[in-house]
Amino acid sequence: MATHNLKPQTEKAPKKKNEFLYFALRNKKLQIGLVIVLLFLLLALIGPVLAKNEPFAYANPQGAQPPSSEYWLGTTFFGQDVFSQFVHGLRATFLVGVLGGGIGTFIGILVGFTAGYRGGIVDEALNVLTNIVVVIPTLAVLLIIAAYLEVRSVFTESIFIALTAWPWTARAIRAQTFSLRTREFVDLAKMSGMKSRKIIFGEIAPNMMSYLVMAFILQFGGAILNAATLDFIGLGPTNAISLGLMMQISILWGALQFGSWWWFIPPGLAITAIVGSLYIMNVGLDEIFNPKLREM
Amino acid sequence: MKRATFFLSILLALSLLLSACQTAAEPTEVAEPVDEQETEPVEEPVVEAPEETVVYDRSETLYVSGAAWGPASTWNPFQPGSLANTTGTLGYVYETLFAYDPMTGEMIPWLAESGEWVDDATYVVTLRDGLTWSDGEALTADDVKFTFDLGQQYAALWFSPMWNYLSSVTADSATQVTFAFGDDILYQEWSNNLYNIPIVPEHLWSSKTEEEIIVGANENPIGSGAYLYDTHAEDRNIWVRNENWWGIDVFGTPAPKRIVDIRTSSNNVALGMVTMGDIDLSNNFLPGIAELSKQGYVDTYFEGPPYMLSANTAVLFLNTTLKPLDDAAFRRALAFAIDVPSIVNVAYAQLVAAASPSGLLPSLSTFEDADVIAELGYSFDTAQAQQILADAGYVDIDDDGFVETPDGDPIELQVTCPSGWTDWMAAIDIIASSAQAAGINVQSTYPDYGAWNTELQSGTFNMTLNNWAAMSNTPWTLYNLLFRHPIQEQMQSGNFGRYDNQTIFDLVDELARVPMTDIAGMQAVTSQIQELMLTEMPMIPLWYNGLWAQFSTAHWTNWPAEGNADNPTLPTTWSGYWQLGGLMNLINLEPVVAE
Amino acid sequence: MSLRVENLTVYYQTLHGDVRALESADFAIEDGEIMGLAGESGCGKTTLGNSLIRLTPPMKYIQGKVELDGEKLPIWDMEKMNAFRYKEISIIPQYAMSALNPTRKIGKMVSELLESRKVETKTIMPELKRRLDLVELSREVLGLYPIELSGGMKQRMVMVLSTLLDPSLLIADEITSALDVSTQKAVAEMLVEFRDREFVKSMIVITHDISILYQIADSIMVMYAGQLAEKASTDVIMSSPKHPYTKLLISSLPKIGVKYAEQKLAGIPGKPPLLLDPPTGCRFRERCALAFEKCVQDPPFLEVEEDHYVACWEVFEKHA
Amino acid sequence: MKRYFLRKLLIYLLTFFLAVTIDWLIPRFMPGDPIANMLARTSVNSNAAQVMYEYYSHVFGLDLPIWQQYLNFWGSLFHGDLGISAYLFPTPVVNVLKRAVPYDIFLLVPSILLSWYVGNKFGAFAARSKWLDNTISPLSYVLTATPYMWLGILLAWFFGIVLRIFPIAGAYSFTMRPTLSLPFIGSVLKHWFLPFASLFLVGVGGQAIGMRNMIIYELEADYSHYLEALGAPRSLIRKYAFRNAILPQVTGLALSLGVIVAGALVTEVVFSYPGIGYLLLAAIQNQDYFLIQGCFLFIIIGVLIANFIIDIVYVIIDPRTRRGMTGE
Repeated sequence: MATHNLKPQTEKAPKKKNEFLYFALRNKKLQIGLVIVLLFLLLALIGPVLAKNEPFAYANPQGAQPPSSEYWLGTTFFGQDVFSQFVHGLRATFLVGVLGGGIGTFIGILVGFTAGYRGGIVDEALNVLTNIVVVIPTLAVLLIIAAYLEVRSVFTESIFIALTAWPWTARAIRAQTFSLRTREFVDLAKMSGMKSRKIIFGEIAPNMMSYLVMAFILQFGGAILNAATLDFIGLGPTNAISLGLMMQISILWGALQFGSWWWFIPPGLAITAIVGSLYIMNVGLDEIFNPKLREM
Repeated sequence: MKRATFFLSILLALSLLLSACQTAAEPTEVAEPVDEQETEPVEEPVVEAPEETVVYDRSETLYVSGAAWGPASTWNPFQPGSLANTTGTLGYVYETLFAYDPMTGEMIPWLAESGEWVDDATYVVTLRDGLTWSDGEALTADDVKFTFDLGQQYAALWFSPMWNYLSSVTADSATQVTFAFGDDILYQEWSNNLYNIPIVPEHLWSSKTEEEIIVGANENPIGSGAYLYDTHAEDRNIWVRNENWWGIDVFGTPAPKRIVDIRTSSNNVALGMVTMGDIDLSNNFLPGIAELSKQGYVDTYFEGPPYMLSANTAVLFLNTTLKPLDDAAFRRALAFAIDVPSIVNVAYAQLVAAASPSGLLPSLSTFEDADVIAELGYSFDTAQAQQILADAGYVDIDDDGFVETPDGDPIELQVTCPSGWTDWMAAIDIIASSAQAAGINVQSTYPDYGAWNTELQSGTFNMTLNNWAAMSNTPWTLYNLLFRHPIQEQMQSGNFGRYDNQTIFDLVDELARVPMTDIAGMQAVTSQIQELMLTEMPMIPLWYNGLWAQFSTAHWTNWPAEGNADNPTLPTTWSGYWQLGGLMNLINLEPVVAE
Repeated sequence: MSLRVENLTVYYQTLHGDVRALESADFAIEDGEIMGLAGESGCGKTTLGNSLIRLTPPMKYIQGKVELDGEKLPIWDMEKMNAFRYKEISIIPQYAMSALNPTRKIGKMVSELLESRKVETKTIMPELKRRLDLVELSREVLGLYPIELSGGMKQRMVMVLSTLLDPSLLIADEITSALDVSTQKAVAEMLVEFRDREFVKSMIVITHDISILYQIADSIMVMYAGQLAEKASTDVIMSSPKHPYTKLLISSLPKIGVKYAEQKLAGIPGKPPLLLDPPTGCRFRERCALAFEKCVQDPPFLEVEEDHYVACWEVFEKHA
Repeated sequence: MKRYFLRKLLIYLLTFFLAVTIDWLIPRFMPGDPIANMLARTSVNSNAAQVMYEYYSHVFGLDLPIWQQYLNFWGSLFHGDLGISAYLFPTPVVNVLKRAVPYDIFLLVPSILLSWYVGNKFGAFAARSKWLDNTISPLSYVLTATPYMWLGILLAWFFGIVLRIFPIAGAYSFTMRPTLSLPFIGSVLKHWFLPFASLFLVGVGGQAIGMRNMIIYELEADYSHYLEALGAPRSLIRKYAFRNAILPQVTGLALSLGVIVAGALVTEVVFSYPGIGYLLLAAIQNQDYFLIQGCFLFIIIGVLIANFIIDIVYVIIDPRTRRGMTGE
């Protein structure tokens, strides 16, 4: 620890929360990212209400048409309302993000904590497991699993994404737990004979909140990207619209050749914007939680 | 860091070289038949044709696409249809005794000069003179006998069941073969087989093992046809004209010196290439062709809707083992409820035509009973559908907008098609919504192809689309698919709805036994079948899938088109269509002479 | 007069406001003097040490001037200071264990550093070797990576490196705290040796551990909560400290070698005030038994006896 | 160090075993019947269909008891025999893979190495000043956030459809036969460029970010502060920081391999570039067990080998592990 890792800060432990707020309100990156994500979230929530047509309804007899006052994002080759598909797709995207990201983070935390906290054999075992899952290329597994699932819902998709995405979270958490578990307050807790679960969640977890939040955000983004890829290959949910699926269909139906940019640009753009903002939010948070980066 | 960049460039060059050589060495990579010994390595194309320049001469090369489903893997002419990624194995290389012209409905003598029934149980084929294999050997009656005998020898060959009624094949002379038959001869199947069984050279095939014959890859096929195997890669098969093809004097010389059969990964690739004139003939199903055709980017058979000839019938199979689909009235109501016009106009943007209730292709309209159709036929009519439902006691009890069964059970049916088959997905969406409009709760779902196929064959679906009956010279082909029997655990190739009705089964078998020449006899049976079919509605013919064909006149002209008398053929490269006039099309094409 | 510090004030910038870690420090160090700088952790010792050589954000120069051998040090200017660093003023940091680039052979790192300071490695090599011998490091270490050295070895390596250019002032920050008692002693004695051999003119030895200072320091300066409390020769501080805080410090001085960081001044009730907007006046007064109304004013740091500086109203009263 | 390698090796072996088993399991316990798909559409009467079905099942060894299939799988695996492809029947899977692999090497190796190199340079550059940081970093974040296929689509659309300067499908022109001639190589490169570009760009983003963060971390490390205190110039300090930051970046590369491979899969799909990814998709769509297993195995083995190479490289460049400490 460099000397100027402020003494007052360590002293101000109780004030942590409002300190967080304090920095948060001053961190451009966090704000920009948050705003963008929230905008899309809002769109996902109210969009379907605004949409005049069902995503799959053949609204426009003229087939593919550029954006207009009638169809805000134009229509697909079949005259389906792109806007409607887009907003419904957004919903699916956020759902996957929350479910997949959430579950992934949870597993990661569980494994990471236990490994880091217990150490010894448990650690070794979990470590091996982690390394194995890390090495196996996620998408390849997802492809195969997805390919053989008869009925695929957003939910199952999320689960499988989560099952392959947790390792690096586990690693980060493990490392953190390691360093934390050697701190005095844990020893104290130990001496006062607390249950280890209690120690983990009562003592260590709070000190790692920042990590958990950031881990979740990254998982969230990762899940969205993975889902998009699966959907694009046509292995996503078979009975729901999604941004990836939109891209796939637009390509299959010659959107490129007919120059129907309004069909394949929005979905990808949305994904990029959301995931990008998530990442940038993450940097913001990192700066907030980690004073070292603040000076940069 | 300098080193890094240097190292990198080396690697680049290396991997480039690697893949280039790899592709160059392609043909040697071709699979061996399942057992490893006797590997006759294929000559490197460059070596094989040294005068060949790197870039093919456009003016004598025909680029086609839409026939191959995947990379070429087998040149075995006996391979079942869905494996025939190498279109032309049967057609370019191997030939049949007869061809069939769906335009005129006539059998065209091909290897055979003539063939006739000397009596009810004896069929005599006379071969043309001077038939040769591409290796110079003569093609004789012995080859024909050898080929047909294989069916007797190996049950796993698709045409083997023919031997249930075929009793012997004898080569009377170099050019004459006599087929002797036993009891209940399936004349229809026989005539169908005449233009589907490829004749293979005895002098090369007699040494093959059973496995090689049935499932062998047979690379470097030696046939009698108009084209020779040149080379192939992941995404293309290349054929060169057989300059001493026996047929040149008989039919004329095929125009393209070389045919590059491109396998496009996805429709959009083909679409791009055909609009840019990089592909001369695309048999892919391409969205929006109607539009492009109007704008003159591509040509199609018809100037206006449906633009395409009809290739096969898309039929909605109903699982007749389930309530309420086991009720004929309900099925009929469904037939009226489905909004076929929208399918044609929206899902296909007018690229297809609505199907006749008989399910028969226009080319077989002779076998349609107009009166029966007029009396029992159906068309999109929601009110009518609702009427039928009401009469049959299907009413909406809990007013959720959907009817319940007469005994009050709610109805919820799934209509399926493979996920990713976008045109069909669109179609079943319309089926579902229009059925709902009539008060029948139908939902559309898209399982994966595999899952769908399993449901289809094991009969666990409710309603699903299928179009597996190939274009044919006889209505029997379709009805044989629709009413495939006996009903088994797995229905692999027909009657997926497991409609069990002995009367109609007997009729189909009876039809099979009517000689092809006895048109009236056939019509008698078909009209009975149609009457039963339309009253029972075990499945619902909806529309004709098109013989997708869009072509560019940038490099080749005189394409088949409505009213083009100079080329009355099918503009297709699909497997199984070469004997249906596809090859004649190649002969009729004319290169654009660059001035 | 080697070092003269006048009214030096350095704060830490935090978004809550300034943390007043060093409040108007006035003191001087004679040539050849080893001055110990003592006080509880967080009292500003290190701040003082750093501000003399490497004043980086969030540290903020407020005011005051620093003269070294009569030359004014531009401590507020990272770039200008480079001219003086290493050559005039150098430091053995607290973190000596991790002060060496882990992925460079020590010898290579040294020469790269020297070259960057426009010093011919060749010319200085012999001297370097001599000094390695002096601190009993085999010359092989130059061919090794830091990870291959023990903690003590690294410590000594850093000492040699930091003093290689014979700076006028050396700041030794907590250099013993990471070591076991026996090595502590050795290291401490080396510091003295360095001074005697005039590798360095004068020294500021920052430590928790007064016992060490007792062994090596000529004078001791005690800090409390960012303010100078008292400075005098070691004996005086030990025998007759004046500032109440120093008194407590000395009285509660346990057996040799125990560090204050560990037992939080058991004797003294209460904790030091937060340096974020601290109370004006003597910052010790809350804990001071003798505190009286005057203590609400800032006490100056006055020489009450020869070379004996104190900042305490109570003391002034006495001498008045 | 020995222990370190043995440990790694053990993990890799375990991974391999597990992967192979999963690989073998998944298809067999999921719905769908490859033979049925293969014989679908062959319109012969029911009995004949049955005969054919049995015949083919036998050819594929699917008529054996499960446990025996598993053992045979391992057995033939060690003879480099991955069975026969159903979709490319009767081509042995190995041959199918052999044709695809070069394209993957050709696509992956350059894009990985280049993006790693360039990305690190950029990242280090970004860490120089707030200004650079605020321009380069956001860009990098957007790049990593871009779904591979979307970037691919955009490139294809812009360069392929709008500008018409790059082909958007295949590995070389349809009008050419493979020879080692200039025009052919040119055509190969032209087809290679766009897929390469989309992999490269996304990669650069990720690497840049990684490096940027590492550098900032290293610049705050004790040895950096010490050098500052001794008046060392910024250039030297930054040089050291970069050297130290590179190491975690190497391990980072190993971890990101899986993602990159995944990216390659979809990119190949977008540009119908005949590599493993493209093959795998086709295999899946055609329910080709054996081909799927082959592709998956190949990917696994590839990634494992790559990881191992990286481990070795790491040991070589990092003195701490090289001098006999374990690099964990």
